[in-house]
Amino acid sequence: MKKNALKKLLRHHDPYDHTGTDQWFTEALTANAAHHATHCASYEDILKQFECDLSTIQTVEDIAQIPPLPTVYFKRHQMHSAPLKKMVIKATSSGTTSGKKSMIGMRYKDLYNGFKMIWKLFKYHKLWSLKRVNYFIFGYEPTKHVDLVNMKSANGFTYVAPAKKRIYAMRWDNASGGFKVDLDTMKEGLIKAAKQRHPIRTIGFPAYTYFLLKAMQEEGIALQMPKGSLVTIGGGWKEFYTEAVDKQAFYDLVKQVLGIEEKNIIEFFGAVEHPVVMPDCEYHRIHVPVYSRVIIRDPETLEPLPKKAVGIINFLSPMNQTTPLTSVMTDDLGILHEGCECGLKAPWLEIIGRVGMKDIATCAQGAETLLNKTR
Amino acid sequence: MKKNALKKLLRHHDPYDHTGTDQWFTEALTANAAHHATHCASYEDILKQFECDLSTIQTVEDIAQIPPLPTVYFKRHQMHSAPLKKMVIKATSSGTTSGKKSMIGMRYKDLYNGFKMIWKLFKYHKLWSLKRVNYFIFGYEPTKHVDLVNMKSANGFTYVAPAKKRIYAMRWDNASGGFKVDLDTMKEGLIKAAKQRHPIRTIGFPAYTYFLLKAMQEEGIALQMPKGSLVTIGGGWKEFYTEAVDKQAFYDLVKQVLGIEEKNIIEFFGAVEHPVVMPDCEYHRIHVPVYSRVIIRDPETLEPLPKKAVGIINFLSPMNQTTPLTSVMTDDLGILHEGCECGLKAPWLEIIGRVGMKDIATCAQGAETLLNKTR
Amino acid sequence: MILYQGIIEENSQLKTRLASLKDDCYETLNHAHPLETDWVIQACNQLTQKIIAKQFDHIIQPLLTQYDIPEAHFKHYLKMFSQEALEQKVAFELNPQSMKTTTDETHERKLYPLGILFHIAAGNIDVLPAYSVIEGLLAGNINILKLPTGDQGVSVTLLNALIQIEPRLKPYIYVFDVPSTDQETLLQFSKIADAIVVWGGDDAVKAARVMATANTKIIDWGHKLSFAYASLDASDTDLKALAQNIFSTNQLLCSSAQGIYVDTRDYAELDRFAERFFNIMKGMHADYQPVPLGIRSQHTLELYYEQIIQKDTQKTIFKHREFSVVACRDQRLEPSLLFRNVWVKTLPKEAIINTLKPHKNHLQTASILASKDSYHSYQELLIKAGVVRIKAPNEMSYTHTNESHDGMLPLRLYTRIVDCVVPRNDLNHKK
Amino acid sequence: MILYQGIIEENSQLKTRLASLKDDCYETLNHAHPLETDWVIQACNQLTQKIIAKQFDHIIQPLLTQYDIPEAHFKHYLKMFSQEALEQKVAFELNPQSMKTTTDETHERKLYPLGILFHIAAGNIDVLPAYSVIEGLLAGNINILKLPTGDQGVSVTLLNALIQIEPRLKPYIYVFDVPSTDQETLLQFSKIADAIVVWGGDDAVKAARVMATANTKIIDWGHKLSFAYASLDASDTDLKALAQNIFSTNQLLCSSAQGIYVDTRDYAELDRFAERFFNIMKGMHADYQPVPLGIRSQHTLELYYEQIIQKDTQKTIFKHREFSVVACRDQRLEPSLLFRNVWVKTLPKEAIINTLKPHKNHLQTASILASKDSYHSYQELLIKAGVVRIKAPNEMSYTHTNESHDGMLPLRLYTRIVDCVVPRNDLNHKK
Repeated sequence: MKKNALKKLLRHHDPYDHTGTDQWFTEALTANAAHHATHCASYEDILKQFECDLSTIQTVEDIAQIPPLPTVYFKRHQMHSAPLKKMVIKATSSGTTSGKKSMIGMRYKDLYNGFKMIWKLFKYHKLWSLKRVNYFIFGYEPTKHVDLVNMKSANGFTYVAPAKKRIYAMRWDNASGGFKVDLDTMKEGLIKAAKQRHPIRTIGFPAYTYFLLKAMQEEGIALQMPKGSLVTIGGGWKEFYTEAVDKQAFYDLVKQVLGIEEKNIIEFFGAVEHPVVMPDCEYHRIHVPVYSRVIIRDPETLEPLPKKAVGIINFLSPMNQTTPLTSVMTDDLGILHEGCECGLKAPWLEIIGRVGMKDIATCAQGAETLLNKTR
Repeated sequence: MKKNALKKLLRHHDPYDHTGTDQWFTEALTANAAHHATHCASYEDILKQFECDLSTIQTVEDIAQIPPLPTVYFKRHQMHSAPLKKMVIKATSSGTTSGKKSMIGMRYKDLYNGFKMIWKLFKYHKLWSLKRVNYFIFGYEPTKHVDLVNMKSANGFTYVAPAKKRIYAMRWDNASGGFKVDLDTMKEGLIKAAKQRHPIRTIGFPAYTYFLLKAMQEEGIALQMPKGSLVTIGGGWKEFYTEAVDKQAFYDLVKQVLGIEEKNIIEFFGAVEHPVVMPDCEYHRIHVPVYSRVIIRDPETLEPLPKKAVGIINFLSPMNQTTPLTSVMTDDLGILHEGCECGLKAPWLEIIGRVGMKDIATCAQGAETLLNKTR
Repeated sequence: MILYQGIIEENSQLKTRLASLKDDCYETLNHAHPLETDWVIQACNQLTQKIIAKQFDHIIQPLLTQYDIPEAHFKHYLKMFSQEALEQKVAFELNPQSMKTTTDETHERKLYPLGILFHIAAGNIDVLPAYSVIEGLLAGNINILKLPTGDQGVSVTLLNALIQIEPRLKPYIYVFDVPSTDQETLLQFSKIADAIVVWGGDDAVKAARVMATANTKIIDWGHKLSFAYASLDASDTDLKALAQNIFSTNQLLCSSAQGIYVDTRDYAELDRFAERFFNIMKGMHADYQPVPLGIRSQHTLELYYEQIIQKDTQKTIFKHREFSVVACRDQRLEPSLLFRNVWVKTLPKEAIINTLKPHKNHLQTASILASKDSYHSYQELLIKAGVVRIKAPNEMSYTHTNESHDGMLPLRLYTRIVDCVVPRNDLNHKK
Repeated sequence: MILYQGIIEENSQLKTRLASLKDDCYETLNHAHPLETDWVIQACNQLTQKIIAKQFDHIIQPLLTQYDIPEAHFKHYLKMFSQEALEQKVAFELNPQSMKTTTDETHERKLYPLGILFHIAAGNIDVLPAYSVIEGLLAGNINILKLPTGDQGVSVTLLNALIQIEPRLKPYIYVFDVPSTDQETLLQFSKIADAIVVWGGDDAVKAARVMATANTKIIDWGHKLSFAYASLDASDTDLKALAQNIFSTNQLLCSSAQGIYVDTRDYAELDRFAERFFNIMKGMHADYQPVPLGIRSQHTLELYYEQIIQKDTQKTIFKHREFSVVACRDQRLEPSLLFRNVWVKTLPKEAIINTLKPHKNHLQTASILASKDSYHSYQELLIKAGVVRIKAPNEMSYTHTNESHDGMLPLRLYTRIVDCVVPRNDLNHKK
């Protein structure tokens, strides 16, 4: 019976209708937790350690009782409810200095459910299209050499509208055995695309997109992309933090260099440890889709906080049955808001930043390394 | 007319008959010097600088007038009487610490003459055979990756008798991109060969041969190789010097481990900068073949010395028409002797050692490097 | 920002300046009046006066706030740059009298600067890069300074202020803002320099060693670890003093206590000790400005993680909103989570050397919290293990007059002794 | 050969001894009586007496012959190990009095050994490895010595003789005969050691830097270059004195003159100067034992090569059977061909710093052959360029009492200053 809850959740017509899906979500979530507890002994141990009795979780208010696993746990332990060989995608999070990476698995079932989720969400955001587009991917060219979730998702995204051409910013270089950034080819491609009738879509790391556009701006390039062109960004917000690019400045830059309006810039918020994609609304707010619930927790006590309070972001989702991502505690601080000019009633998430002081300064030997490890 | 001198020299029936070939040698040598002077401007300059008039060289006593080029010259300068692309073999000498190598070229003509020389010499030493043998090569496996004269000569030598099998001590390793020493395979091969009826021939660096046999001796291995088996060594005497292996100890070791008699151990003396191969006699003396003349020069004045005196070894030969090896001053000290129990009348060469004190000790910075460079 | 012979410039001038740097340094050696220690001392003294007179509050005050440095501490540090303190430092470290040979008049021995120093500064405290240059100047050297990543301009401001006071320092100070990744430029600096003075973590030290040619000296002031050593009968007074160090430095300094080693083998006793220290911290934390929310959140997460894996580690965790004490079951010397998160570990006296000696040059300060009878034997063992400073618990991060730096005298390392024969002509005797 | 706590063993014991080395060193730190400088001094003094009494002639005499060291020089070196000389060395280098702070009784400052030194010896002179260990002992350290390749056993004999005299030195001396290629073993030594003391060429220094972890200090005594600087009016007396250094050291020492820089721009003058020096050498060479035939042959070849390429280099070559002087057209500081082959190059006074400073820490000794009026300005420029010893021409390789080593004091580098608070209990005052 509870298994049907996830199906119902995925079948629900409005991907932002929380009220209408709270119960299904709760049921799907406890079923997901139970599934992992059955197949993954260490997950079961943790439920026990925190005295979490799944049967007492009845309403959406109760889901906070499921002990969240911190992302650092996934980085330091491998934890799966399915054998490795059954996984079709083994996603690893990138960008940690210490080299520690989260290992997240997905099976066909998860992929299929994920597709249903994306179908609904993209439909809502009018991203599906039959018109052929030129893709500019600020990410890695697909290759057998590397296994990065960003690469997979960026490439998968090029099927949302049929591709005329795909140009990658990071291309595999056999000589060096690594990726090389090739922004020149991107630039030339963009200049050419502006003269054609096919819309373009850019995809990928905001930092690279920004660097290229900034360089083009300095060269005095101002293009007008074909109607229907989109700039999509996502997959790695850390770069954005450290470059401290003001979002509005970025939107203005896109408008000036590519002639694409702010409303046609779409950001996707996501995390390797959370199996739900979150496109922003036209006001660039990250509304939580029904496949996910967000709890903001007290930075000192980890107790759930009310709306508008700053705390650690805790994602909950029943979408992955391979790795226990049921309730995941991120390293990010955020605020959950209600009400948005775009009309969506689903709460929206404001990201404040990463825990830990940025550019922390210390001379205690080894501490830098340690701090990096925990980020 | 003079060109015929070299032909006559090569056609002479006795490769150790100096008296009978002195005049042809002298003519061939001056012709060779004239050839290089015509085709290589810097060689012509050197002849001029040393006021060497080739026309005054009439008898073998006069050949000392041709200015010898020190080997260091070939290491620091490229000097050829033919364009590089015409060369079929570009031999480089190995083993210098500083990385400086002599570049010696050979054309088809040189190779052909070289073959005629080897035909005569090997015939004299009864090395040609129609019986198939197992080759154990203490040298490099042939590969496109490296260009070492030792490798080429060792491999070429495996055609002197038809090969049943070839086992190499140094095999190319694709993983590391370099050669790896594999003495175990050699050892097993030798043990196996002792049980077969085909004779063996070992070829190559004396040091490696010695190490392997020593190791086998320590394991108590004593084999009896099939009749007609030969141990041939050569191509790199430096290793022998530093390990200070007494030659007799080496012969005894071969007898003990492989059951091969001392008279079936043949050493080849040679140098990259001298195009003549010198097999030793049954008393292990290096007799100078008619294709070569040796002058021992005063270590202080470079004037020619009489027999029995210690001095720097100067090789003269008309065998190479590509690089001016006409008269080459080696870095070795030696003595020229006359008379040998083997009956050969050709003088024989005793090698004393390399110039420069061995294991020279200094703390003046950079001096080590410098000293290595000149060796 | 670039500071080049008294001129402040944009980073875009790097290439131009790099091209002339070597020649300009050599020109100074050739023709400038050799740098006199007194110029530097007077300039520092005057700058100190100006700072006391609040002329530099616009840069000093934000620093004090950022690093939560009490005004009193700052005043103490400032005193290190007074004429009296610097004169004392030079006299103690260089001790020119000691160079005199009384036994032989045919030889002279004198200290000379190494010549040109290349300082690779670390980013932990913003005045340190300037301090390193001042030490280089006191020893008479030309100084090339690579600013740490994220430098906020304090060093350039201070060094430029010195030049304003004493323009003769101009050709002795060069500051560049080059990223650590620009190895090519760093290699150029190091080729010019007689010595690289490298501050920073192991990676920075190692990188300098790999980069520099053999004829470039490397003087490294690597990151260090400090800790407290306590017997079970440590007094409350001492524990409070230690907590004071931990609260006031946030454990960010090389000399801050990262944790407490306790002379026991008994985990139950260790846990009781940890709880006792936890309670002492609880009684004091209100006196200190709280650490930023981001940091607190990070600790909450880290300790929550520790809680999840507690079955495996058997650690006992005492957590307060603002700080924590964790009693561990291992003896490894390691940095704490910083910002008032203290580890407590067993370390019986007999195991001190074998446990700590492998950390050798990483060790710096220890405070000993013990009664009089055991104090000295602890001290001897800790010193043998490699500790170079034994301090009172509340003074672990307090620098005393004429203290060595990590066991060495910087000015000595920045100079060389030159032995000269007195030529016959001058001596008027000897064959 | 291995010397391990007073036991001489075969190299085959390496693995066994390596396995226990760290624990044995730590055991010494834990329980042995700290090494007293006086033990070392007394032992060295007694050993010196025995050597004077010819008890070690079987190893000493072959060395003197091999390196052509005059008996008088050897006696001079021997004096360096007398009680008086060593006491002077310790007093000068460590100068314990200078550690006393008069201003503050709340703090103590004392010198301690670093702990464990790993000496990587070079093979140039056979007693040097033992000398390095003795310096380590004088500073109170445990010493691990890696013998140079081709070591003939002199170091082990001498160090073992020291132990025979003073058995308390046993746990402070470990000698291993490990080839430089056995990086894994060397790494193990360096992990145990507080500092690597590396002797040898640039490659050895660089290898140590690359090998060592960041918390292992590296103290390098790299190879150096020395030379003479002469004005055209240099006296025959000075030139003869210089030739004496060249003949007697064969230019093999760091302090031997490799060549002569002449204060001129004129090649004709340079050639005349070279010929003059050549003639002076010619008048003296008969007084010295000839160099070995192999070496002479090598020079003959090298100079024959120079003759062939003379068109390009324009060098003027003065060659004698036993020595040579070559007047070059470049200014590069470089080793000579050694064994009495001297280069002569132009180096006008104004170019001294720009030409020599790039060699920075490779520079060691210079002798100045000039009249009184220019002598001091030459000296100042040479020192600024990085030279650390200015010697009389015949005394370039002569070590004076209390001389620094390449500008540094070894015992200082082998020790650390420890700053200790005097605990309240002991002090009986202060809050």
